[in-house]
Amino acid sequence: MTLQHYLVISAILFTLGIFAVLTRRNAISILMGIELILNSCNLNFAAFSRFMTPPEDISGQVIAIFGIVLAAAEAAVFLAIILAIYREFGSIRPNEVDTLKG
Amino acid sequence: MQPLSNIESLLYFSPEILLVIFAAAVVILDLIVKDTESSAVAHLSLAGCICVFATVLVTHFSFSHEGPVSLFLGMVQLDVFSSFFKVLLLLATTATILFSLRSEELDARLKGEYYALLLAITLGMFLMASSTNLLMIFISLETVSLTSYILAGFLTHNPRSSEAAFKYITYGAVASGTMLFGLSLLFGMAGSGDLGQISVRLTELLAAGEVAPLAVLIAITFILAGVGYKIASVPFHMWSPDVYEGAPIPITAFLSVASKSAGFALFIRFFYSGFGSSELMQAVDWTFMLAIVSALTMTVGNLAALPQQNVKRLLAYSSIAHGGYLLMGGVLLTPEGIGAILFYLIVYLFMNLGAFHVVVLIANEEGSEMIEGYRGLASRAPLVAWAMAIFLFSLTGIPPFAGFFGKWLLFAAVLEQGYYWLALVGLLNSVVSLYYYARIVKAMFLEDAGEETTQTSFSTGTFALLSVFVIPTILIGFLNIFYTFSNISVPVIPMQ
Amino acid sequence: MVVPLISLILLCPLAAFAIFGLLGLGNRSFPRQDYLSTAAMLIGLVCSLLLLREVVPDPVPHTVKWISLGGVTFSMGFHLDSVTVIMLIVVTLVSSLVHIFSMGYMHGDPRYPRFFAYLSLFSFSMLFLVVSDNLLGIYIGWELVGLCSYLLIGFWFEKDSAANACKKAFLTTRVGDVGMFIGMMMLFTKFKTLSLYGEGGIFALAASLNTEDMVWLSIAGVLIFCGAIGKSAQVPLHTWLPDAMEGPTPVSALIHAATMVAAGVYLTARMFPILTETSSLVIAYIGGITALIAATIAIVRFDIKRVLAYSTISQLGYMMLGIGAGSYVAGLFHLTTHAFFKALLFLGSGSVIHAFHAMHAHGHDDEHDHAHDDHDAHGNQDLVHAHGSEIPPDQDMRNMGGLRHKMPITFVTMLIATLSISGVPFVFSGFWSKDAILGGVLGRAMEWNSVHHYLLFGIALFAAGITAFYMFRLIFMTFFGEPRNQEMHDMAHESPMSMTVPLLILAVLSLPIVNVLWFNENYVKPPEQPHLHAPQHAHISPDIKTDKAKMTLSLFGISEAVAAEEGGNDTHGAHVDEGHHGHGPAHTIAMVLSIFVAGLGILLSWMFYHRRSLSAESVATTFRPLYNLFWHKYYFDEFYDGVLVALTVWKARLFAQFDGTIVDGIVNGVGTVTRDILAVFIGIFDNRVVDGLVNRVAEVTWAIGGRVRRIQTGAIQTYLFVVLAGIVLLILIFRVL
Amino acid sequence: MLLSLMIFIPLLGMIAVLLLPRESEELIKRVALLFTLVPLALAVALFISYDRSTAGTQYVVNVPWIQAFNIQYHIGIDGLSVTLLLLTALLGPICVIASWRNIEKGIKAYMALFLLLETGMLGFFAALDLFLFYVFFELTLLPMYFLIGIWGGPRREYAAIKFFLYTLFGSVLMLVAMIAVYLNSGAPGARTFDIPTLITLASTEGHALNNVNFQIWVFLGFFIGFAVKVPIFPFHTWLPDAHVEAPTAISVILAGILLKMGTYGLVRINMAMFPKGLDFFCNGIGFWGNSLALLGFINIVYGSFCALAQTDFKKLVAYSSIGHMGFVILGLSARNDSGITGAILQMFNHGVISAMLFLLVGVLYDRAHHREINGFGGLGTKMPVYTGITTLAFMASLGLPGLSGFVGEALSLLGAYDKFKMLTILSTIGIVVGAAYFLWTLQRVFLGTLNPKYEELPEINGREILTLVPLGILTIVLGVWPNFAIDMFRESVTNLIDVLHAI
Repeated sequence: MTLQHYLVISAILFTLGIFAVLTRRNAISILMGIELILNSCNLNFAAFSRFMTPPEDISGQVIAIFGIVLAAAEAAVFLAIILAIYREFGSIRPNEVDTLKG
Repeated sequence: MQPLSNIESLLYFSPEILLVIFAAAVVILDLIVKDTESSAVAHLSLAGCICVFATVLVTHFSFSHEGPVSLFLGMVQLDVFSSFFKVLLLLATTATILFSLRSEELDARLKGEYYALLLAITLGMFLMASSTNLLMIFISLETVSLTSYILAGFLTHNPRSSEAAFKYITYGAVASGTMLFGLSLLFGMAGSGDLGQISVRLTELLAAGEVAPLAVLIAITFILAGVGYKIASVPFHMWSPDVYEGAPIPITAFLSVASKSAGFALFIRFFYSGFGSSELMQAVDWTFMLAIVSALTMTVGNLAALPQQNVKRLLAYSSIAHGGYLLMGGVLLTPEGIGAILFYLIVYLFMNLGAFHVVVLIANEEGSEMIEGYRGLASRAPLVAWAMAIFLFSLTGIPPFAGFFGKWLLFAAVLEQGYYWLALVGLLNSVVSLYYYARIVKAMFLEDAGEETTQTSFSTGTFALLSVFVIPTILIGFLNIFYTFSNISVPVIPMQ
Repeated sequence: MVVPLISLILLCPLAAFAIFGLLGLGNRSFPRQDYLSTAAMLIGLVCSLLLLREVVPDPVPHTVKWISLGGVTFSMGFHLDSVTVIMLIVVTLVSSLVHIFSMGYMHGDPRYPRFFAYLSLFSFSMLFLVVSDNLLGIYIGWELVGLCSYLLIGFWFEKDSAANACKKAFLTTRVGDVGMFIGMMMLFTKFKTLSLYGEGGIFALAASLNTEDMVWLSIAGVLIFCGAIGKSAQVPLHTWLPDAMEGPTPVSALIHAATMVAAGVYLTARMFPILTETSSLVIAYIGGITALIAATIAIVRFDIKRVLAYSTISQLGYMMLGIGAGSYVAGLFHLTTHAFFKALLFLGSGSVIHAFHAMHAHGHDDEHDHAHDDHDAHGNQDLVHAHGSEIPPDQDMRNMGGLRHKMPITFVTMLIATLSISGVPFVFSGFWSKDAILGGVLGRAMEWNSVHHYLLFGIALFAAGITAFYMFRLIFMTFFGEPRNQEMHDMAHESPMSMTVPLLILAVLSLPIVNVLWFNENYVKPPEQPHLHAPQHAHISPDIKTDKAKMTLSLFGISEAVAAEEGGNDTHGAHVDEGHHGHGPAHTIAMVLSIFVAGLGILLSWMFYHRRSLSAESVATTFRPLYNLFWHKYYFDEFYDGVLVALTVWKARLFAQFDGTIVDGIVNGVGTVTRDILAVFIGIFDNRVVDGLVNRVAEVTWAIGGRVRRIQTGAIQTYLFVVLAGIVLLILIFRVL
Repeated sequence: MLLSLMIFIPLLGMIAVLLLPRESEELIKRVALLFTLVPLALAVALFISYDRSTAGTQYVVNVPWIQAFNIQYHIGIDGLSVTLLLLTALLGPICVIASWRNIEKGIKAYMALFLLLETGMLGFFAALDLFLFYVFFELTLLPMYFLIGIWGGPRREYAAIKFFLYTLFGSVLMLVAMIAVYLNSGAPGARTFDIPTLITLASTEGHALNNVNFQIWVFLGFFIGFAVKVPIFPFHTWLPDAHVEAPTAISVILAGILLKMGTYGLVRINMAMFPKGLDFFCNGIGFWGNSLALLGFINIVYGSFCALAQTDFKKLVAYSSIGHMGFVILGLSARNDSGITGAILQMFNHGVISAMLFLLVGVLYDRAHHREINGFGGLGTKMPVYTGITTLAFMASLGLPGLSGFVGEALSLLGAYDKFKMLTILSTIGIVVGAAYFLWTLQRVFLGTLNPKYEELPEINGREILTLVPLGILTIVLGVWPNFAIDMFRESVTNLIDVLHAI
């Protein structure tokens, strides 16, 4: 497995994430898309840190770990807000949440 | 300069630590105080801000003679640049807390969380202003974002607020995700997280041709998405009108000033010390990209503001436009440019917060954020009306108000670098902007209140606070010390 | 001694007016303004008589720096030569008499004091014009007299006819003045000065011009003359003068007969040294044509004042002709004589009108009756004036007749004046002056053998005949025959002393006693005309000066005249020297002819209007087209109002339209184009945002609003798409660069 | 010091007025009057003690202000500015008196704004530092906007914003030009806004400011900025609206002073600082060489004809101003002493005369409550004094010799004919048309039979006469003895011409 493999995979993940975010008609799926994006980044960091930096330098992995933590926090906030949305709008379809516009 | 170890750093880090302590104290106090009406929490956080303010000054003046100090093994840096922004941000926070005290839309039961979050977000912004490492940059950015998502949606049982929060987080998450991807690429190319080393390595690699400029460009653009979303620059601005309209007014004010300033702090430090070296510029002329972005930002912001009827939303667009003006300074890579940005940020802080303060007052009085609500204000509350007029004309950039001097510095800096077209776009934009600002003035002064012309009376505290914003808006331009900010840029301008 | 005297002459009337003006601020007025003004005028008269002896052969102008710039300076000053003095005397004299006359005529008018104040202001301006030694000064006086004429014609401004007339007078003359101003600009640009006399003066500098500048100089001369055309009511700018008769009759006597209108002649005479043969010829022709046209029109008028007005125009034409034909002295001579007898005629007619007023109502308020019989007060208040307004009954000669018994003094004095203007030999001044002109023209014709001048002589002669005819027509219709309007006739009465005395004085002045002034050869010297050369083909007529002719002349003191002309002409320089001996026989011939035509004219008019052996009506019918032409005053007014004025107004309206629509429109147009080119984003930035924000605020705002809504759909995923699109675009921007 | 006092005393007055209670209106008016009278007194002192024998600036105050850009608070007066300064100081109290009765609401704010406006105008004419100059230039904008917008006529909002936008548009271009001049004025650190210094730099061979193309572009930038104010066709469309809507006193200021700010700027900056740029626009060669004179000509003829077509008394006067400013432009484009002197005189005289005209229109409007020219008629019998004064003003305005209007016009024409023969001759059309519309108005309003509607029209009162008399006296004095004014600026003009011909 070379760096390229990791990069390709992460690129695919990223694109999938973006795709999900743009197309899904459900807030939860959008959240999943976001998670995909973040994870693709984490993968990048880990891979780069493994291949591009001296073995003793693990800053890349550290960043990846922080990334995971932050992703978790973000997911929590996101879900909380989705709850609020559901309470107010009775739906979690993003295209129905569009009272603010123009 | 050797980065200090974690233990040594703590002393230099005292402002941030103090912020954390006060945030915690606020939560605890909120648990103790049962009476939902008391504003003890707010006052505690105010006290916190003041203490932190003092500490910031102390740390700055006691350590600045050592030049920039790198803390926590190069994670953050304490220098005049960060101190400047810390002061700026604290002012914004203080003002926001005062607004929140007067604002009647906030849920009294959730004060504790509210103020705690405010202090937390301030902490995040402190870090944004001073971080020098990809990791730290990302963490600080996320801290600010997450807290601001919550604050934007703070009005429970208000659909607009929730919608604002939802859009904000979705947008923010994608943007920061994109940015993180860019950061990872950067990390991969440079093999290090430290901005200084990244700059050096990238330069070498580009010189050696081991890295394709396109890769660097993509990385930069992805990162720009994250930063641009913080400073609401086209095309990453679209969240801001909706969020500003939906969020509680004090938060809108805070976001439009503080988070924009923090965004610029990050942007300047990151782009200047990361990609500022001349060799890198030759490979990837990202400043040109920024110039276009800035021109677009101000134009779109102003034109979109024209038809707005909701003053909050109007000010949201206007703050987008001002983001555009500020970016002009960022294009230049010169101390003058940065000096202009910093100056303008200070001015912008006062005039924009002032305007929002008036919005708060009117919202309390009229229960309306629409321009109609301002009709005949001059006859009902002349002082408030005049203050608002001053803020708006200052935002337009008309002498003798500070806004003019801010614009003047920016345009001078831009013209000096020969970006005539950019300056012209900016100036024409300020003409356009006059129109929508004048619409509010027109409503306040030139239109009659209609049937009821009852004298609305405000507390002396209100006027005191108002004057706190008015006086600087008038005076700053005439004071010499404010024109010396270009020195502050020293730590972030790369050695050519 | 000169300066204080002149200053006194100028300051007295000015002071008289100033007092009125100052008191006027408080809406009060000095109780005896009339005495004040009259006294001022009399002082002026005395001073000018004193000045007679101050005249020196080559006077030095007394100047002060008026406007001094870095480079050039404009000076103001007096130039006192014989002509000036004579003009001063004429003006002050006539003015004083008119003042006195007005005390009776204007008695009881509600704005009585104001009238005298205006008269004083006028006198000041006129005198200032006369004495000033530079074009700028002349121009200033020139415009000021214009103003006074405006104020005085419009003195009874309740009459719309008067209101129109005064405006018309001011505007018409102003057209001429602009020409004059352009001429001044030409002279100034060339000579860097506007003062006429002295070393650095225009005349001195112009004398040194060489032949290739002649065209330029001619143009300048004619342009300056334009001013005279306007003021002296020469064709084609003569139409204002008849309408000016709307003013009170004393005003017509003073301003529109004796002084202001003569100012044009005076100016032309002042410009004499820079006249080239071209410009002289132009002047002569305009003069001649004017003389003829006006005379013919006068034949068919019935309004007694209008007849006099046209006769004034034609007489002014004579003077111009004289000066244009090079007989400087004759022209000015006619000016003075005309001043007196024409003033007399007007005052006489005034006396008649005054007599008829009695029947209308008592006192003078009835002057305002015209206001009442005016059709709609605001109807014809248009820049296109209404004129030929119906003749007021008390001025209509068809209502008069047989007045000679009722008002003998008036009759006698007017008769004298009429004889004088008709050129009846030899005891009337008018004869001498007119003959001097005719002789001069004929002389120039013979001496140069130029067709032009022969033609002009013919015209002048013919006009002289007509003059005699219509003047006697006036006399016969007014004073002889049976009263046509009995009850008016019964009411008529001789005017009070204050009015008859001036008539008598003027009557005396219409006798050839003023000639003395002119024919003292070392008194009036015609200035040289360095640029006036006899044309090559001019064959110098042989010396046919006969003692007989000489003797005939000397009989009646005209010998001085010839001597004067010669004395003057001696200074002309060799090229014309011999030629001038032609004057002897020229004068004789002219005299004989003029006496003949005058007699003929009088005879005809006697047969038409007194003995009625010929019927004017039948002649009118036989020559219908010609009659119409005269009756409609050659359609000048119709032309001006129908074409010029209408055109101006139309253009003005057009411009206003243009201003409203096009100018803003252009800006907006630019805006539209911009929008179409840069579609979505910048499209919102329609130029109307910059300018027409100013105009179509609402609509544009909404247009933009719609566009913005299209961008900012509330759907979050659109936003995200924009983000991604933005990133891609930004990267692309780079790759294409 | 005297000068600074003069400039900032009205500002003190504003503060004083603001401190007064809004109920005590009489007191407010008195205080405002006092604080406008003091500058007038100072102006008189200035006029007396001003040294007419030198072209240099006098009463100079020069203290550093913003060192970072070495912007100075540098004020001083030379012949050009002193005349306009006097005019401003004179019109100040007159306008306060003129507003004594006919401002109903918010007299406090009105007076405060007016005093601020006066400070702006005085400062503008005294400023010798480009930046200060610009700041004062803009400072007049805000009060004007409110004064028109709040106390104006029915369409005041529209007029106010139109005025504001036009001027701002012009002044941003001016700002660019200004910064360009600053940046080219020397090496970083050695740059300056000091107008005298810049003028010398611009005339030194080889200096960046001396470059022809640079001067042409910068000239344009400033020119548009000032052209809007003057106003020069086609930037004039704001003027009629602003005038018609503004209250009397403000129209007076607008016509009397603000228009002059434009022409003053043209002389002070465009001509003195960019002689080469100026040369390009009026050297008489080709289209561009005649463009400036052409604009002057267009202003004259166009303004006059538009005036001829108006039926609104105030609009007519407004358009006549456009016409008269044309003479200023024409005179300036001649670049010789009679032309420039004429132009400056015309500035001053038009200030006086148009002030009179607007005051007179105001008098009529206060009585009849409309300005429709055709709606009047025969007022001459009812209000003779008013008629007399109006006639004086009209005659002065249509350039009757003996009154001040003539001298300026005549001199500028005489000067201009030297350079632009055809254009000048065509411009004389303006003289005739000018006479036409004024006399026509005179006839429609005052002559003819009295319109029965106005049987009871009261005569002009003492207060109104008080505002008019000083101006009337000036009109006559300057018409009779122009040197009275010319002495003030003869040297300056000579100096300016030397600069212009140095290129």
